[in-house]
Amino acid sequence: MDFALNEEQQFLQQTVKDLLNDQCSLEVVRTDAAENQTKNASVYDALIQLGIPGTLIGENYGGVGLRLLDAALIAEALGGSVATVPFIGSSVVAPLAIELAGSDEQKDTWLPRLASGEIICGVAVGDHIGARDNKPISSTGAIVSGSAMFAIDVQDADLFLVAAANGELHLVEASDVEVKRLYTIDKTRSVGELLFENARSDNLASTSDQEATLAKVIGAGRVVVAADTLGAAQTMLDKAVAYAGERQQFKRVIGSFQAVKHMCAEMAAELEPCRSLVWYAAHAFDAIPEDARLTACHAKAHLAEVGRFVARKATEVHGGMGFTDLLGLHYWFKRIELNRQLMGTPEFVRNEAAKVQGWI
Amino acid sequence: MDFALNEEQQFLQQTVKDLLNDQCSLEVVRTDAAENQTKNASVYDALIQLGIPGTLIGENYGGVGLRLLDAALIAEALGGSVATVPFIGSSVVAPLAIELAGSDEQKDTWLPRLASGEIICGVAVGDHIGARDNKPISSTGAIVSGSAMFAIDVQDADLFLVAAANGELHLVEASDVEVKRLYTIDKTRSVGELLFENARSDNLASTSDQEATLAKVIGAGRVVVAADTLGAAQTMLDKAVAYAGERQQFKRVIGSFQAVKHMCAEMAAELEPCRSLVWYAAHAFDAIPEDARLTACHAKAHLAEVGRFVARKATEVHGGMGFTDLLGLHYWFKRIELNRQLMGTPEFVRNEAAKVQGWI
Amino acid sequence: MDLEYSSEYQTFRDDLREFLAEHKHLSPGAVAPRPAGREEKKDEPNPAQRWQQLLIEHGYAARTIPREYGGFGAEPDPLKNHIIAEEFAKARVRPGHSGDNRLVPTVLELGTEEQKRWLVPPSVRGEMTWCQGYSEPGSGSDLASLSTRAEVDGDDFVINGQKIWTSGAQYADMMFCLVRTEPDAPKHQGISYLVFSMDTPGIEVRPLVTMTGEATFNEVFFTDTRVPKNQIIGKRGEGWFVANNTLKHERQGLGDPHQAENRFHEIEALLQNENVDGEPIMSNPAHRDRLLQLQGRMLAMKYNGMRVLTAQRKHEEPGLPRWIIKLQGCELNHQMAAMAIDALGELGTLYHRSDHIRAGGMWQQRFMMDLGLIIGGGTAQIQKNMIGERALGLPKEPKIEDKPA
Amino acid sequence: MDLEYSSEYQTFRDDLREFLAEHKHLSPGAVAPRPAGREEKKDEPNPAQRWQQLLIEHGYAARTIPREYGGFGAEPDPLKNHIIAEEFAKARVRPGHSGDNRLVPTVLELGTEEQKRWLVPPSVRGEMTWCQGYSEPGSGSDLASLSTRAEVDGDDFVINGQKIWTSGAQYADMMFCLVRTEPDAPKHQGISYLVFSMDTPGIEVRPLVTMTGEATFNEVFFTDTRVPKNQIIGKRGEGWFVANNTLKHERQGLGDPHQAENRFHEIEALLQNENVDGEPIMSNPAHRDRLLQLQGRMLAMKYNGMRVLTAQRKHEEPGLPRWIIKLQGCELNHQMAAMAIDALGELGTLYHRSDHIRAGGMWQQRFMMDLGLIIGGGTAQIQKNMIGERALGLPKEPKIEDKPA
Repeated sequence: MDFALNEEQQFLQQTVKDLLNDQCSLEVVRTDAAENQTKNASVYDALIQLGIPGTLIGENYGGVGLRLLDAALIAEALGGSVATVPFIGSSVVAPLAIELAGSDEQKDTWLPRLASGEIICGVAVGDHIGARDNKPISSTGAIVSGSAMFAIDVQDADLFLVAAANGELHLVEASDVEVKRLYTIDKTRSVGELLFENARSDNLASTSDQEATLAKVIGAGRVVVAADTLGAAQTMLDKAVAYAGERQQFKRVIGSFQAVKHMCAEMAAELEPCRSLVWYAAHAFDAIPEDARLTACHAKAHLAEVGRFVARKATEVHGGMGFTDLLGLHYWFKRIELNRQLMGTPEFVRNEAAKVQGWI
Repeated sequence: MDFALNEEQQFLQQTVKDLLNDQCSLEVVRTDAAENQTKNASVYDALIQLGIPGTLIGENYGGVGLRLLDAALIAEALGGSVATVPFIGSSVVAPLAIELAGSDEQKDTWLPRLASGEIICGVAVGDHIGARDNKPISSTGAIVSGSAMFAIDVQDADLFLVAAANGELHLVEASDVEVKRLYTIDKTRSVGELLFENARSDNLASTSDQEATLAKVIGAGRVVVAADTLGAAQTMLDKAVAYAGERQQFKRVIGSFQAVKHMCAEMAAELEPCRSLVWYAAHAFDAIPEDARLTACHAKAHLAEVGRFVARKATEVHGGMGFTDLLGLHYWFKRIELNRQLMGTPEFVRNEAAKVQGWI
Repeated sequence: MDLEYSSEYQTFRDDLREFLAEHKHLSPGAVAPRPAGREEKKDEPNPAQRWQQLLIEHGYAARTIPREYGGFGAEPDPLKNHIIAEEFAKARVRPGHSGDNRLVPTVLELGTEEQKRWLVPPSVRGEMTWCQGYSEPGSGSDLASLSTRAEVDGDDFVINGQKIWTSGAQYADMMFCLVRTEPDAPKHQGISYLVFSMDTPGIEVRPLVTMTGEATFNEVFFTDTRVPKNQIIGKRGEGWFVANNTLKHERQGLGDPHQAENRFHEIEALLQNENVDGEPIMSNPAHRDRLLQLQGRMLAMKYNGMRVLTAQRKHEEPGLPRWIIKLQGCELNHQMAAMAIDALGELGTLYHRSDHIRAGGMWQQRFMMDLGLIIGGGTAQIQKNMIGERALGLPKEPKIEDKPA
Repeated sequence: MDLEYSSEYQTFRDDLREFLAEHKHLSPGAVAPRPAGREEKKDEPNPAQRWQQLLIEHGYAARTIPREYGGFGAEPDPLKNHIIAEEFAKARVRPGHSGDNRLVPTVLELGTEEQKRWLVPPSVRGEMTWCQGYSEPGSGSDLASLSTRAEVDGDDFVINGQKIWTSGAQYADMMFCLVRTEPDAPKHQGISYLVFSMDTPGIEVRPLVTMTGEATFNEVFFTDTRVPKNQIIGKRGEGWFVANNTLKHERQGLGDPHQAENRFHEIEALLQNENVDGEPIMSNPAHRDRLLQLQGRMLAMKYNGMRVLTAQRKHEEPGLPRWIIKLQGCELNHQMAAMAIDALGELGTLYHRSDHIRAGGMWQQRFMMDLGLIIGGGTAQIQKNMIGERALGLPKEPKIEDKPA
């Protein structure tokens, strides 16, 4: 029994964190945001050098062959630096779906190119997570029509994974998709609306139960979104603690006031168990299938609640400065708020958790 | 526009408070609780001298002819002293029901005796507030059968008002009812199970819409329960503030620590607006019928939530002492907890509020 | 308890409605347009100023400002103020003002006759607009520790330092400002309250962008800014006490219960009109129960506001019901915005005029602005200190020391 | 990350299961019976003591206590402790003990050889039971301000004063107790740690009834109670540091995540089995969503507990994950009890063996006991101070002064 990260995992996460501290500073994020850039080419190139896009892709396809827990650790680092790069869709949900439901030919075609970072794959699963304003995706064989809201990792995407309303999983090349960017509060992430009009698709039909596959990859997505929130919230807490230890008012460091100290303590007390929840949910995907779907729902929902709490309290600890653009704290705040609603809102996934347990 | 108590109302409430401070001290409540006594004869006699049982009964029937706001102010005082006397059932719901739905003969028979305190009337409306373990009350003309849980003011009751499942309102004399006392956490209040087996009843059938009458008197009951919670919570807050201003730890009065001061401030900030909500809901019953039912639901539900918050935080401010029997704080804590569930739980009454507004 | 309005007030309201129906077309737009830059508006009265003048003549603006200083000269009557606010809001007509609700009462109470004549009439006419120079980067909750200095040089104060959170600094004609004039005095006794033109040489205004993405505030930098010595309100070193007058007026404005009620009804409509999988969100019991809990809080705050208004009308100190308004009101608004965002789900995150956006992203903007209001004008923590100490009588924290900053 | 148990632990678990199956019938009841009064149990080993002896022989009790002091003498292994706790709970068999998990480790670490031989073996055998004399009416959160005095008179300390919150004082053979022996020293340096028999003349035990209606605790009064000078653990004036050893052990026991999980499943069953208007409460979406929110919190705490256990197994300091357990665990339990009460509605208020009562009123009792635990053993406010200062490194409050009490 060893509920802990091993050395390789710690090293992996630290490597990504170091890279991001070095190359994806707040100034970089600020510039990207000002330019409406959600994919920073040089940061993404550096991540490609580390093999990050291939984290979950088998070595036989040129990937690293790691597991969802590793991907969650990477996502935590990305959230911690509000990094402006694709990951959750293109490097988690899409390769997992192809791996699980693709034919050998489909795998041969797409996985090596995803692993190498040569292509980016946007992901749209809106019809299965209670999204609004969709025109449900219909599919007839290898033709797909409809529209999908809040597809992720759409900027510069060459390929799109789209879940049809009937649960089928389709790959559609960019040339057959109209992509309308959606602008959210979070300027570090790429989301958009996809419009398909009799688009030619490559149906990932090698499995008999596409809906189970879909549920599984959505679960993986949820865990990784939760990990992203964990990282973002941890950064906000760290910044709040640091600020509380420096800022003086009434001739005292404000962290010596119980009101401020207790806000920090409450944040830490809420957030720290979330780390274990994310680890467990990711590990369950990898090794404890009977717990995977339920814990993915809970990781997503609970991190949404705790993330919002931390985002708000960390801002309050910073006083007026937290409310300005000067410290850039709001990039984390907004990433947490976007994560809250992605891949199923907390209300939606809790309801799904009730179904998973047969309560309804 | 005058959203305030007038002098008579302030005087009325102060008179009841003074009486209770004088005659219904914590020691009296303690003794009553030890003896399973939920109707203190001498306190009740003193209240009879003030005319309290007849608060809502017209002067032509020997009552004082006041209004629900006055009754709420009395309930607040009773809650503030965790007084061991009947009121909500016998002096609010029952007389209102007789007044609204009774024939002249029924009024002549019962109201003067209720006003004078000669008789006590227990009240059972369980079938209409989501109560459990009832055997629904059936009625055929002047015969009633079934059982009703959580009837209030049952100790020494001579008469019972019972709402049948079909919405009819029946008066049944004690000789025709089997009363089983129920023991709750709150030793200051009388609740019981009523068993009717082909009991002879006096049907309050003079109105064509008994269900509307029933809804109305349940609303009045809810406002008065909310007022009782308001009074109990205010006492807990007052005791917490006093304790925080006296108790020393670390060579400081604990109320000078932000942690304790802010708990007190949060209690006050939550509780004070509740006073206005209770006033408005009571006044709406008296004068703004279109708002009455909704605001009664909200007063009941919101006071349940705030009451629990204050009960818990006030106990925490007292530290270990709050957890002991020594200060008797728990009598207020438990009264608030019982009030929470009486006359419809917060979840139930919020759902009713949704129906009242046509949301469902 | 009587929630009817007496005939005096009913008549007042009827007259106002009639006035609005008749003159509404003269109003310069329902919502105040962003003022033009300072330099552009020096000519003759613009439509906003003419509208203000009309309102003053009828007693719907600057009501309680004495006539000799350009106001209507009525006795204070909170209920009439309330009716005015309600009716203008209902008619969606731009209300008038009283010059500046922080500066003008302060000058009237503590200024010299000369200062009153200089500052009040143009302010009331809308020809002289104001911004507030209080907060500094180093002094937020501990405002009295401010360090912007004003040293005497001949007939002038010479100001050096920096202010922050100055809303409207880029448009205002004038600033009222706290500066430290006696650096050796205890911190509350070394402050003076100055007024001066924003055109004074040595003032630089830089916009301060907030998390909403907009520059609602500014930073203002002073470099050897010279202000004549007679432009002080009150005595040297008494600025802290002069300023508390201003703060008192500002605090009352926050957390208006009608605003919360209006927001609530907007969310109610949102839940009824937005659908998920073909069902209105209102049919989702988790969202509905949350809405109902907010409704309970909102109603409690609304009635609490009526109670405060009644007390003010009777010239009574409202006490606790007033002390809690900022803390509870801002929190309630923030919670309501959060509820709206969550009900919208992913759509609730849209911003920047995105396709599919609902209500222009208003709920996100409010969610952030309300958090700013929870922090600004006395953080929630400072509010709780005040409630604990001033309303409940709990002791202050023991002081560490209290020497000059 | 590997949640499988290695073969060593699997074997350990299998052996334990086999042991329990074989010997379960010897256990003196699943739940510890209320101990008899002190005077009644002085004869030969009772069933509980024989059971304890059997467990020690097999290494399922007093595992890490050295053999020469009556224990099993194994190396510390938190995972085996965890397995023992889990299997005994699953089998509903009364577990063993290690004497007293506060006193025994303290004596082993800081006692003299003579004290170890005197105190540890009978404690481990269950023949010498303990109660703790720390808190006083005047010193709760500020424990170090305690004022029970022990003055030297000849070869004895003579104790006068009062303790409170002493659970088990009416049954215990012995007390370990903090007393002030150097009244002129700074408050943390004037305290000594004494052990003595509860039969010592001058001790009066009075039951302390709590809000649950039961006397879970006692007050203990000392009047010229004489304790030989050699019954001190550690040096005179060092009792505070000796006691911190004890507190450390106690704190770990609170907020067991398995307990929270078990409670959660009880509530889940309750919502499925109780009906309102013919529908199970689980079909009420407001209750269900609340249950799901609690499940998320519960799971997070459960896995956090696994993480702490892993760290302890590796002899690493778990840090923050451990610091937060008491605060979050007690709160979670309290919230779960509240949820169960609310799901039961009016029935949830029944108590005192009332008709119609559910689960014997357990949820009300837990609701109150959990509030007591939130307060006791370091209030939630003290916990937050500790998390802020020790785990996050924020500065302490400036001290007012620190002279002897």
